[in-house]
Amino acid sequence: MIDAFDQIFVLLKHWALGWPFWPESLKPMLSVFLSIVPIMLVFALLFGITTVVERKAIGRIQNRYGPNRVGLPFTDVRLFGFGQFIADGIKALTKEDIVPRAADRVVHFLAPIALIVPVFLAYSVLPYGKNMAPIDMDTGVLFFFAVGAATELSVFMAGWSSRNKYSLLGAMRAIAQMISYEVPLIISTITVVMMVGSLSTVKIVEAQAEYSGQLPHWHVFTPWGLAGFILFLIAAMAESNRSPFDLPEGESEIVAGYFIEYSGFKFALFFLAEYLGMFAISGLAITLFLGGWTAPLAFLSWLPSWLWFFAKLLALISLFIWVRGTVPRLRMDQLMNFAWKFMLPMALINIAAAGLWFFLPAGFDRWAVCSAMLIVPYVLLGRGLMGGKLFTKRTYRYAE
Amino acid sequence: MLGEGIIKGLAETARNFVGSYVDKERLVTVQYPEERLPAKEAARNFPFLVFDGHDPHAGLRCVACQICEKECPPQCIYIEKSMDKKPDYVGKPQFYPKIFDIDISVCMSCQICVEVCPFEAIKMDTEFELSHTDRFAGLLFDKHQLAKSNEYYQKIHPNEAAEVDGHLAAEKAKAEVKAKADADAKARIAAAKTTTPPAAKPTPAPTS
Amino acid sequence: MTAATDIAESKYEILPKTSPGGEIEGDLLEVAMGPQHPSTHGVFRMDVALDGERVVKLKPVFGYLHRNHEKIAENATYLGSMPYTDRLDYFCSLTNNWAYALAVEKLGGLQAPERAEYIRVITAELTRLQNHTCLIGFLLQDMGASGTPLMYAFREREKILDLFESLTGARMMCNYMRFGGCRCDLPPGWLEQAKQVVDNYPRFLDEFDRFLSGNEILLARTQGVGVLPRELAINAGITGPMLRASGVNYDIRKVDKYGIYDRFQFRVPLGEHGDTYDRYMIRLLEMRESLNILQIALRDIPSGPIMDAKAKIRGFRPKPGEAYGRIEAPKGELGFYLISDGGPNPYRYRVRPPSLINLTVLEDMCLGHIVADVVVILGSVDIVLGEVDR
Amino acid sequence: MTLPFAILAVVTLAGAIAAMSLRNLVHCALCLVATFGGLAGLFLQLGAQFVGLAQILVYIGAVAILIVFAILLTRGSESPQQPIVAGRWLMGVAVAALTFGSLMVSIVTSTLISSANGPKPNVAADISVKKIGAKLMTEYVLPLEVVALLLTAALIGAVIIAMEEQARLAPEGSQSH
Repeated sequence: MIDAFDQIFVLLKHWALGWPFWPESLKPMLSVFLSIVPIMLVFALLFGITTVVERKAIGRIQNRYGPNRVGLPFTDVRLFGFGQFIADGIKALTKEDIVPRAADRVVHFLAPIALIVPVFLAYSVLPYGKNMAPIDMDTGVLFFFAVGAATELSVFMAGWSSRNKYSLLGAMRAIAQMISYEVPLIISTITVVMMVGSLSTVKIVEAQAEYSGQLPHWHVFTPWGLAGFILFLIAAMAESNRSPFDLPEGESEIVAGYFIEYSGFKFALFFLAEYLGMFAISGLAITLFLGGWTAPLAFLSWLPSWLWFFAKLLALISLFIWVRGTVPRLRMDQLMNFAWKFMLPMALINIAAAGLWFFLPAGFDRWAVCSAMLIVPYVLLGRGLMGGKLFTKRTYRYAE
Repeated sequence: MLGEGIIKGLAETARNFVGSYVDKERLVTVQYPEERLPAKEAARNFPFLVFDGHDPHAGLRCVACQICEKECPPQCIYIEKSMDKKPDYVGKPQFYPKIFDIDISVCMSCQICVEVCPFEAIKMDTEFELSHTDRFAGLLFDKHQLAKSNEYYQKIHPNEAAEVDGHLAAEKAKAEVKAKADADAKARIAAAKTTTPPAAKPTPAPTS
Repeated sequence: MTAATDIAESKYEILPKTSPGGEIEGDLLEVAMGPQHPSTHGVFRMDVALDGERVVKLKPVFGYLHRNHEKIAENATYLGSMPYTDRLDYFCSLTNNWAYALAVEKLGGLQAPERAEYIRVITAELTRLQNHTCLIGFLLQDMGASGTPLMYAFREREKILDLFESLTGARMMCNYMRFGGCRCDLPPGWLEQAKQVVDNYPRFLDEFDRFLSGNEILLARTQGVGVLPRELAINAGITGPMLRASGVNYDIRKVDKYGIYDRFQFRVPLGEHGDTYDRYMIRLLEMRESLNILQIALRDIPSGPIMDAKAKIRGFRPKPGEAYGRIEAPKGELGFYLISDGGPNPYRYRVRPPSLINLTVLEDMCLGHIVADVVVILGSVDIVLGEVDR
Repeated sequence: MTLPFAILAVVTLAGAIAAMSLRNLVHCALCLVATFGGLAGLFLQLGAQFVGLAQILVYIGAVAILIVFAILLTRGSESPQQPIVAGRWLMGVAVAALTFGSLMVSIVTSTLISSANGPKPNVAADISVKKIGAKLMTEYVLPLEVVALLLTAALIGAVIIAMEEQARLAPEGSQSH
């Protein structure tokens, strides 16, 4: 019974495919369709809900209510404001689509599409539950990064085609940032690939699906895994342009960055792509380091696997929101310094630490050595990044 | 160590997040159309004209002296004096404003008209939901829209209104006493007239 | 990233690159930041020439909000200008009132009674508190913190604005001071309410300190950014917290001892580096000093009249002469210069706005920094366009 | 010839032709990206996942970006006013012919073609990432290292060139702090 509940979506799909009136030749297409549509629907809905949740959570962080008005139309039912995203969507759809006269119309039109398609493609390799990866690709992780890399170009297209100085600055920033942070992102992933010995996301999750006692064998519970997770998460924030790395939009500096000249539904697409990118990369972080769909404690395994995946996803999204509500934005040169002078060396050291972990016998020594290998450079690099003691809190003198 | 300050900041925002659910101090938002802040005694928005009694025309305190029109910094008051006179609260015949307009799209709620008015005739209203679809005529308030009863004034500014009322009542009492004295004097003079031939002039009534 | 950016067929103006250091090859990108830009604090424009993202030229352009304040004041009565001073620096209407009242009192030989002086100190220090609080919020907003510090600042500011409303009837446009005193007395219970706000304020300052003063991103974004050297600050006539952040001990409350400021013990925090972080911290520290002043003033306030007996509302005509009244407004030295010819309105009326004069060194502080720093530096200057343009 | 192959081939060829013939350099670069994408698709269709994805990651994610950056940074995005046909075309055609010829020779002489009449080897099953990795680390370790060395040298060279520029600009730069 529990198993059936766990596999409910898989069973449903098989059941739907088993209907006799489908012609045999259409069945592969249908199977693909049945995988794609739910994913698109679920994540589009998650996007809508997340925008409201984010605004509400940031509102609470800032001691306000956040959106709490829009509910069912023509009634007093307010649903805690969760009708907001539908209203926003309708607004975006009905808004006038303005294209600047000087803009390159074709590229301007193509940019949001070129952004949203790869972002959706990235979802095809994430395992959402047991037997619930749309494609079990031998090169799943590589696929993810490959389609992720394709988004950079659409950012450039958007920024360049708008013929706006701010948008061009934003695009430049965005591309520089994405390329820089892709390096630590991929290198921190390599540790996991090394340990598991496969690029397949399904295999990576399976490698973490064991328990010693109650504790799971998640990668995050090792020194290299923890360091890798943190590095991955920081790089993921940068990749998805989330605060404090939201320079490409930098609304106080370059107004809205590369999508400044977009309005209406095209703007909504950028917004959607940004959030979907965040979900996708959080999903990968879960797959790589947080044990994918496995339960955090052995006795909790009776809950369906997809529930755990989405619980972890929501936890990561909350973390993103929390960080956004707290920190100011970095500056371009600091962002680059952080990527190349801190993230990259740490990621490389992390590879060495993971290798050492692999060869050392299990036990306390292994923990101590690997942790030391990571903490010492962290402290040193951190100090270097803050310019020795250059940036510190100061004490002030007073005149009577 | 790197990251310490950020983690402290995260703790602070988390405290505020939780605090906004449990601590009234932290969630100060008032949900406006449903909830309203308690009215403040001193609150002011746009001026209105006070009238006594029930008839806005008969009870209007304004005597069209046009001081407020002159003193108003943005010049948003327009007054036209009447030709005839009507009795004021003490019964003295006074001019009244034939036209009294305030353009509230120009008014900056500075309260100077109230300060300069010697007749306690213009006061500050607390009503602020005055939005209108007609930006010219809709925001030009005439005498009828501006006239509000003394009871209303007492409701929105109780302490101030009590002081003003006391002041006016005292003046009225004084005027009554004076009127009575005048009447007495007149009576006396009349009586004297009957006794003495037209030799003495009536003593002029003391002017206050 | 030296993105000398040229776009095909675009209308962008490509300038020959000149920079203070001499000629460099390549092209500059001219960006007009403002008058519609989220972080120019109003309708203010900066014509910035960028080499990549680095600023090589910056020309502040203002006047978009010019309202003829001085000329209007020369045609209005002395009292009629008082509400207009509210609209100079609309964050600090009470200090504006005070500065103007001070100038007119000098002109007309009036003296505010004791209680009025205390009320003035209390309201001015409350104004300083809320101005600095908001400034810090705006500064962090410019730095890209998604509204959180600003909202905390507004949360605290509301409490002070509530006090202002129950005292003066308006939250921002207070129009409260009069020549020779104040317009009305404190309502009952106001002092207790103010005491409560003042007592609770350090809690907010501590929260802010924990929240941000040690934040690595804030440190890296502000330290060494927008340095205003001591000499330049003095030469340019900079006043207020900005001057003190550059290490000059100059506070008109101490220098002039106007009003009754000689009765209060308070210290003047001084910065050493003159950078944006110093300007941020000086304001935080000044708030604590203001709280000390407030504690004492709220304790010692005497009872008595609030208006000079000689003062009159209507028909005020000072003797011919001239007067300059200045106070330490939250943004710096705010002065009013008046010439009277004996008529009901001033012959000449001139405002010395701290915002405008503090803004003049913007280019010197911004050169060599990148676009992102420009908004932060502008934020740390603390300008209100109502006062800059008048 | 299946339908997906036809589509991919058309995309690839059309992209290549457009990249050569369009006037706006940024458009050319974007068309080149389409070509890269089409090629990657062809690789994927052949079952060579690793190569196909690496093609996307490297060519679309990095090379194309490099090209557009280079175009923007060098003021080269202006449309040429003179006709595109130029004497340099001959040189280009010669290089293209040479490349094409050498590729053809290697393809024709390859074992896969010669055994075309026999049973087709199952390529897809053969090429797993693990195998590629193992081969790179054993059989082809020398070429790999040589390539790595070359790239490192190029990187260092680039850094040195950039540093020289910075040294030249130092008087300006020193003002900023």
